[in-house]
Amino acid sequence: MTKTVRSPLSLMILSLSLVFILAACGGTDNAPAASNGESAPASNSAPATDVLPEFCGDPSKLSAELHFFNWADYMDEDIMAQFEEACGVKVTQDIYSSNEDLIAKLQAGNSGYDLVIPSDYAVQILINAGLLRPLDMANIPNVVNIDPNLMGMYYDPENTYSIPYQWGTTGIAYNVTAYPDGVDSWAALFDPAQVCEQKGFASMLDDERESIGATLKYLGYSYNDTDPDHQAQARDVLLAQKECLAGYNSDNYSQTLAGEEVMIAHAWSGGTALAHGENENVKFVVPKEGSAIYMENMTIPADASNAYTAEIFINYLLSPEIGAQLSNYIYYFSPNLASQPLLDPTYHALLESGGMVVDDEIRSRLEWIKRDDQSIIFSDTWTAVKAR
Amino acid sequence: MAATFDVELRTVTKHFGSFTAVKDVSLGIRQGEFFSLLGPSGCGKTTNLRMIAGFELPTSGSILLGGKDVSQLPPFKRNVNTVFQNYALFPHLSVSDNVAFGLEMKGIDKAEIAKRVKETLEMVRLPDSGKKKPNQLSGGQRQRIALARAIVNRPQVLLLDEPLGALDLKLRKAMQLELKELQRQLAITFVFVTHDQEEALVMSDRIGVMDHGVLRQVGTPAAIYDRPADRFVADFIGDTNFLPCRVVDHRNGTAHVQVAGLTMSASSDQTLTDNSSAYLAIRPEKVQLYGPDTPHNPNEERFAGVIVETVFMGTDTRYVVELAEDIQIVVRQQNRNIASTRFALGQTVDVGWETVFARVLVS
Amino acid sequence: MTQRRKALLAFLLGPGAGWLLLFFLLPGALVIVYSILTRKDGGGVEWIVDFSSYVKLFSPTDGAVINDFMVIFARSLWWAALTSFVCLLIGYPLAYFIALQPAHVRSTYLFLVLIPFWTNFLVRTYAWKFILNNNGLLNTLLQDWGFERIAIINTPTAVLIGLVYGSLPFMVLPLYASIEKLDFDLVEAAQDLGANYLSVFRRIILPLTAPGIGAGIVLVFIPVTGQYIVPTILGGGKVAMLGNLLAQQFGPALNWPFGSAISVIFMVLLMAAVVFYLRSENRDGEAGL
Amino acid sequence: MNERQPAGSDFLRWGKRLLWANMIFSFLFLYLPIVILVAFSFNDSKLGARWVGFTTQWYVSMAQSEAILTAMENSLIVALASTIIATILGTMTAMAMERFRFPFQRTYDGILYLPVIIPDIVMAISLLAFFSLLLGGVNNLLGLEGNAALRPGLVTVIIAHVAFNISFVAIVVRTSLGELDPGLEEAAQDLGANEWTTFRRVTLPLIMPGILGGALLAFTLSLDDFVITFFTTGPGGTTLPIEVFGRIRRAISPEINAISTAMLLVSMILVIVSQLVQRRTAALSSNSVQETQ
Repeated sequence: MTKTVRSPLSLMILSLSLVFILAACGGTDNAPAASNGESAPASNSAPATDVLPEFCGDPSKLSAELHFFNWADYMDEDIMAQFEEACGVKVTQDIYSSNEDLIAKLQAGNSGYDLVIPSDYAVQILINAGLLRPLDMANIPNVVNIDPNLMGMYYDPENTYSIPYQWGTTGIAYNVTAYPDGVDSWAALFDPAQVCEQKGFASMLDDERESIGATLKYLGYSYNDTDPDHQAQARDVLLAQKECLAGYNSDNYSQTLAGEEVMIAHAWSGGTALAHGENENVKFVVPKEGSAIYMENMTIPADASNAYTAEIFINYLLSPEIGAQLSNYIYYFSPNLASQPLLDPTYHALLESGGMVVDDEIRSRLEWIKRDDQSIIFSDTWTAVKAR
Repeated sequence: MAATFDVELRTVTKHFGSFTAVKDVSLGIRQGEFFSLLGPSGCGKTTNLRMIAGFELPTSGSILLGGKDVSQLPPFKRNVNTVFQNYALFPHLSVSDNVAFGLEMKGIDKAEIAKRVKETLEMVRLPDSGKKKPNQLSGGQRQRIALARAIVNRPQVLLLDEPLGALDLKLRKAMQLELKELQRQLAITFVFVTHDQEEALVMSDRIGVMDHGVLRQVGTPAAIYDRPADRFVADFIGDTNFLPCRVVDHRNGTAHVQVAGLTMSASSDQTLTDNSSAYLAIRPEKVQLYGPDTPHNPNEERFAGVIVETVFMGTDTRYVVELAEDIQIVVRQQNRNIASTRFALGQTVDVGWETVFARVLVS
Repeated sequence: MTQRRKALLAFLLGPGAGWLLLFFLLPGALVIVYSILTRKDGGGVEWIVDFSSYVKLFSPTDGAVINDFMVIFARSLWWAALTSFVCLLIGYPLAYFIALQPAHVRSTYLFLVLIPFWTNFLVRTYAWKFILNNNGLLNTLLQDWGFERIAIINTPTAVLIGLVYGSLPFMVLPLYASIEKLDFDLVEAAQDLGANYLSVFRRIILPLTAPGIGAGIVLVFIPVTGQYIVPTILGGGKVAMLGNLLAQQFGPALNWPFGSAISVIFMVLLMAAVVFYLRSENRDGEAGL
Repeated sequence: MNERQPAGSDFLRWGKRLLWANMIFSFLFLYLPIVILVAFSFNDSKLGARWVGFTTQWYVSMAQSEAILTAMENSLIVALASTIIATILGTMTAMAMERFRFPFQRTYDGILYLPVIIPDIVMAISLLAFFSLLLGGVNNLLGLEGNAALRPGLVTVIIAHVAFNISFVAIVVRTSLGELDPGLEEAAQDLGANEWTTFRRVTLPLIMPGILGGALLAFTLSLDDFVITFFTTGPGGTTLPIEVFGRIRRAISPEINAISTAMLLVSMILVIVSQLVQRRTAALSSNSVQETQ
């Protein structure tokens, strides 16, 4: 009788652990499969080699898998499935939630990713650290579809390493029921008298570069000013503002805006578009003092194993149809001019009514967030704001 | 060196850090013997038992079971079983499973196990308790199950670590007899650890008295009682009068000593030195009280004294007699006579004893 | 010890110790090394020895009476202490209640305590935000019943609710473990000796369950000091705790040496507390023998 | 029934009521957010700030998202594998700590507490650096390149989770072992059981509650870990907390509530199954457990 005591439990544990050890190995040990498939695309989903569409490039150079490291909700999963269908390349996507996380992983090396989407300043850091690989533009003919005005930015003047993916602006999101006459200045957030009219219903981005940068703009300085006196001024403005804030929020501000938990918020255009789609009272403005622009870019890590396939996939994303499909899914600003005519009509209407459209005049007031050796002062200022 | 002894300890010493629990103990226990290790708590008797069982390893010396050196063997490779002080019954197993445990370990087939478990439960007179859990039993029942769990294995030696300590007096008395009877039936060597001298005297074939890790004396209950080897043994077992004395002379195991000016004769096994100080030990019940004009017994020495205390104790009466200043002796007299003939407080009496019962002990 | 015992010890201790050495101590030692290296702009470290991170940690900060970092340290410790206290206040009677139940329902209660913790912490914390928001469940109900709505979100109260919520089972489980093995005969013995309920609790039950209280406090206090999600979501991110400071240094600031230095000091502090706790526990144990 | 209780009185009844009230309050407190998130997983609003209407579309879109399904699968693999390994190693460690004396034991005791007190982010960063060194070294040594090279992934995540979970399990199991009468183990050895049989037949069944407690704690911690997982994982190794953390950057969508509800269900089923198995085992090992006295 005692023999039977042990067996069910120990058998269960034994079999469970076996299953999961096997599964765990299967989950990561895809390297052999991938290397086998390097000479020929995976057979089951892909058509025969000779009939692959032209955009799939040279089938003999395609890998079976592509490891894509991206922001969350920043890619239509259907597009990855369509690409697999057409070219036989399985795109696996993993997600990160800050540039710094991405930088840390690439810096450690051997990350295994073939395609990553860093923001502007992060591209610069990665280039300087030698962590990106020059793109072979011969494989990316669709780059001509990109708005020339968005090419050649400071962080990669020749677009050697990066091609724009999506972009946006920073500004103020407000609720027209609280601001019937609209908002046009940072003073609405930084003048204590004005912000305290919305005491407990105003929020700032929880981002040291954005919030201090906006304050610096309000004070008439550059978004990137590292002068200690100017930083001290900005700190005092932020501390004075703090008691009237609901808080600092750079995560679900679109939700608090739509739910009217806050009536005015320091926000990014992308999230505000989302909020406006849900609650049309939420509008966006780039303040007259000026604000910041950001751009996410497609880049290939220096140690990527499947660079060619990544370039083919970049080219695929830049085609007018796929570009439009992407914009219709994520509702950010697309740099893809060729896709504009194919966009969902509501896309433009939404950006229009939400006040998110960027014309040349607005564009002239926007500044890139840049990072250099002095930028560390932003962290100290931010610590002071949060500590006190 | 064939198996003259079932259990043999050869110059066994055990240190725990800087503490010496057992010091240079040598001991042989014969097959089928009921042997008790007796001593106050902390004397090393339990450590000795645990070394025989294999729970502790001797720091030096060796332990032999049936003539085979087992000093370094783990407990499960020794053919001994233990009845633990707190019984150590497995709370998650039923009574039968507890009793069957050791047999299962030997890989005996199930039918045989069932049979022997049943037999053994009957032997300890708890035939219907098999399905119960240990915590459903009373203390005495648990004690029997612990015993059953050990004897069912027919070990070469059964070790018992104060197994009766947790039982009430009446139950303990009954169990003492039962244990003794069981041992006779099974003819297994029992090594029994106890601090209760009476228990040891009642049950044992031989007793080993321990103190501070040292084995003081080994012998039959009568030998230990009547001829204690040293002052500790005399003191620990039974009551004893210790009269401080000076050795006058000694020869062939007989000595003359001076106790406060009185010269007394006594026997001794110890090495004595003339003119050294020692104690004369005499058990209260060996001392006889006499009225002033009782005839003299030639084997006895007699001394005059005054009764300074009497306590009636039922079967006997305890008197304290002052022989000289600061020299008092306790005397126990059986109450065979009617009350009127008993001695009274303040009465002058003679005390006398046979010299063989008086022992000179140096230490 | 015999060879056999030694081999057994090596078998038992070896795999765990090897694992910890290779995948915890060795990497952990890197943090100590990082803390005395030079910051590399853009993340990571330059392999040049530099103690400036420690200097910075203890230097006065501009425009403040007390160094900002020390304020954050002190705040974290204060919040951790407050959370432990409230968890103890709710958790002790809960654990006591569970321990009084019949054996077969006790494990059900314990699972009920644990089950909420199998949803993502972030999601649970956001659920509290739904409840406490200005237009959230609580205020909607209050308004429906004709009360004023109360501003609770983005206040210290909301943070405390979130912290207590996130830590409660870590208090209840060890408390339950020690109350469950409490010998209730002792309670009767004390009552027999004339102790009233309050003094029975204070003189008998409390001291006997002290190890559980200690373990619970260790398990609640330590993680709370490193918390950064709750203050951000429920407190509006208005005040930083140690966890925020660390996340900032390894994140946006990309100042790995400074982040490492903060961790080193923080861990030395906590380790001292744990050693003190273990010592006192051992002493109790010996006294009990 | 063995309702243990000190002698009754008015005071006691009053105290019992207080205990009941606290219990009800505690469970309301614990389950209110869970009820909210389950309810909102059926809310027909993308941003889910207000109740709009009933829908099951979030479950449909969840079930259709390969990313979410992969993440759920990864989370369960990591949590189960790391729990099993950590429970075994942690129990062995606890046995060694509780039943043996060895040099530097106090120091090792302290080291066991370190993973409990180290902030997540610190352990994460140090493991990131360490695994990159380790895997890089192995790749160089074996000449592995390109897609054949060893990469961080679920295996490295499991290794990292085991590293912090060993301590939690060891601490919990030690408590159980400490309360176990060592005499029972001696009794088993005395009856001829060797060390392994003694463990299997006596120690294990008696400390099983402690081991289960430790395993549950490990499972909970592993399932919820974001920071260490993120920094030790690699391509194809996204777990649910990473997915959720990333998505929350934009909004906490009802889809996330749907995922959470689903995970809650999966975990509960796992526990119920393990409970049932345990009950069945207990029932087999003995006739129903009754306690008297």
